[in-house]
Amino acid sequence: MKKLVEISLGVVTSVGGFLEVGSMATAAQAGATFGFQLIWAVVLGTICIIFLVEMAGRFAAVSHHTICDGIRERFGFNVFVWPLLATFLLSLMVLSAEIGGVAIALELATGIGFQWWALPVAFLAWLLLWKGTFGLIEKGVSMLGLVTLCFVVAAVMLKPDWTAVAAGAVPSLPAHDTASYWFMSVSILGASISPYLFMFYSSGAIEDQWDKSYLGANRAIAGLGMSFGGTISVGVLIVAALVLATHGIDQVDDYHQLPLMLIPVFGFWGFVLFVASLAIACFGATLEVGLQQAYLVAQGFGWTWGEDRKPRDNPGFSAVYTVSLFLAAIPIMLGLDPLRLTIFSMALTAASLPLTVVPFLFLLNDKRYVGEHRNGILSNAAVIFIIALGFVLAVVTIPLQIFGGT
Amino acid sequence: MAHQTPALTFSGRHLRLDYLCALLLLGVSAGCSSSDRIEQQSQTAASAAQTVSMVLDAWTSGAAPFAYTAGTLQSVGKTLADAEAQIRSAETAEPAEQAALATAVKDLSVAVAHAGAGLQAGNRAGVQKAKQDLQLASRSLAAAYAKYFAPKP
Amino acid sequence: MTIVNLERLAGRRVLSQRGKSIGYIEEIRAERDGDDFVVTEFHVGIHAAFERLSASAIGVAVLDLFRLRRRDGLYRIPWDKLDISDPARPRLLCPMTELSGMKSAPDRRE
Amino acid sequence: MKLLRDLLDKQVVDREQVKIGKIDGLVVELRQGKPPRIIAIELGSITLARRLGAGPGLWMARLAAKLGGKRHGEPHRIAWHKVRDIGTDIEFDVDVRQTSIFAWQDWLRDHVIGRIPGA
Repeated sequence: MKKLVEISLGVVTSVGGFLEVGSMATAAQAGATFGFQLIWAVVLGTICIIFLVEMAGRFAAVSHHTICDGIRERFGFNVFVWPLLATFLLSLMVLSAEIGGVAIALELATGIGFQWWALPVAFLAWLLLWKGTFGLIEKGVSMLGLVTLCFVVAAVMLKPDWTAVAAGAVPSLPAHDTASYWFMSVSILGASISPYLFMFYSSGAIEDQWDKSYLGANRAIAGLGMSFGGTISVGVLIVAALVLATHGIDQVDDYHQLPLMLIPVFGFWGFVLFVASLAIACFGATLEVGLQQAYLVAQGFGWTWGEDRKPRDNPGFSAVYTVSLFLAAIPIMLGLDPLRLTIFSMALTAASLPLTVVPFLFLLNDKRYVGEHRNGILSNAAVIFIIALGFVLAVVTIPLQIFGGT
Repeated sequence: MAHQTPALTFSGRHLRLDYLCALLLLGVSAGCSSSDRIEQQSQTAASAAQTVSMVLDAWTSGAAPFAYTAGTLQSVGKTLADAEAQIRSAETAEPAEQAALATAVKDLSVAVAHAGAGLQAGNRAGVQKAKQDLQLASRSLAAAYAKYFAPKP
Repeated sequence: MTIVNLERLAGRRVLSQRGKSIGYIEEIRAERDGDDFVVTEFHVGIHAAFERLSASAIGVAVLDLFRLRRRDGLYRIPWDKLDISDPARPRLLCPMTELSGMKSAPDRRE
Repeated sequence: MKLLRDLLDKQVVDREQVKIGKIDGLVVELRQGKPPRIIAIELGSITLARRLGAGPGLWMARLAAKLGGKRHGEPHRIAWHKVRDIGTDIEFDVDVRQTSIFAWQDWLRDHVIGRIPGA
């Protein structure tokens, strides 16, 4: 029974981690411009992240080391320095985007420009990290995150043609706007397969003191939680396709367009639900990405770390998230459009995948870390597939970023 | 003389790389021609107009709060002004069609501005009127767009 | 007393007495000697086409994964046959002819 | 034991199991006619920077000396005979509070973090 509670909590938590400004924005754009045609990207991204999260959790539960520890220890500092730098800088961008997401929600709710909200949001997030415990952050915020289920409800209420939805789960070539089609699929993949997600998950497993008895729970949480999150993303995409596209809005490049998705379904409450979903999902992600920055640095250099300790007991650790949060608030404060930043950083995330995913192949096959719980053929095939995908995306993204994008 | 050959091949390889880069750039800039820009901006303008129409409907039925509605109108107004400027500045072989597109987008801007003013004054009738203007302008934008991209004899 | 930082040897190219490259340092073995730990041998990888890859830990891992390390892909050089006083330029202290006796298959067990 | 695989870059903990860093460097003493003997491990940014190259190493050493005084211009060393246990983590029989390894963390606590309310 206790395990069951644990699993359901874990599932809820992973939903909170999965759905953030990136998956919402990319799914909304894709639905508006291409209807159901890009559902396959969400499905593919979700399957990939299920595998990576399961491995990250298994690695932590068996070896009591995080993925980050593993990369540094197994490959040495000279290799580690590249994923460290790439992940740190990219996460800083994602953190900005998430803070921007909360700021947009607050602007929509109050009419006060989003720039003004960046610093208060960063401060509130910092305060929670400063005073809160891991359990509070992990569970509290993600429980609230269940509000995002309203997208799934809306999608069902709109009575989509389910055969067309299923057809969208199969990749197909676009009839128009080829460059933007591929750019969007890359952004969706980047939004689903985020390094911060599996790195945070493995740190969380250590914070929650997982051991081998959690291997089953880990599998259930990874599978159910990520599918759950993916389902909500598909929900956003369906709603965007059925509401925005049918009203003639096929270009989503202004965040003011987003609340319109839910208004025809729920009326005024649709507006409220959208604002609440955006604010909560992005705020949860702000906390997680901010904390992951501190985990990354502390684990990479071998300092003490842990969200449950008092800041004065690990000054280095708390200094990293403090500095990260405030640095990330600056671009939004200066008025950088959060929606653009989001799409841009998601595409870059996809391109950075090989750096963080290649080590999985070795860490999860290393008996000294995972013993008999090594990867099977299926998991290894999945990792190799994700690496290959990452390389293709890296090659495709950069030119698309410059010429084809939004 | 003989010992210079390797250096020459080396620089030759560089030269070829340069060509490749130049070709790539050329191809890309050809792909991003001004006709593409006009197409893109027209689509953006059309979407923006539909956004305004939707948000005004929501406001009228009490589903969208005032601040949000006003913010959207303002933001869309900027988008439309930008789209108009880009369409006007693009170089094209069909100046008449281009001008028609730009005028339609301009009309959209004016309608959105009227809607904004009506909204600020709480003048529902004014907002309703502006919405009708918006729909008219949308239709002329669609017509101009079709004409611009119609196969030429 | 000469002191050397071993981490600086990782991935270094090893040169023969005549300045010819013979491979890259992949591993350093140590053994217990009373209360001390002493260095016993250096593993120098030789991989022909993929040689440069073995200069990093991840490179070796990739080579192993695809079984691209040759069976005779390693020199095990005893501690007294390698001059490491300048870790940026490790040099072989014996003639190349002695090298063939130090050849062995790479460790794939672990 | 394989030094690069099993020792270098592994987590170091002190006798209280406090994580104090990763093994950033391994110091050996070269002896006449006898095999090189491990005498210490090194921790800290200077050693790490040296691994990236001579330039970064020099730069980092200068920076550290400037910020922390001469004492910090050299990498931190822990004598090898203090080693207690070699597993996935390497345990040393030291108390990190008696060393200067966390001097910068202490400085951070005393001058910045500790001054923020609620720390």
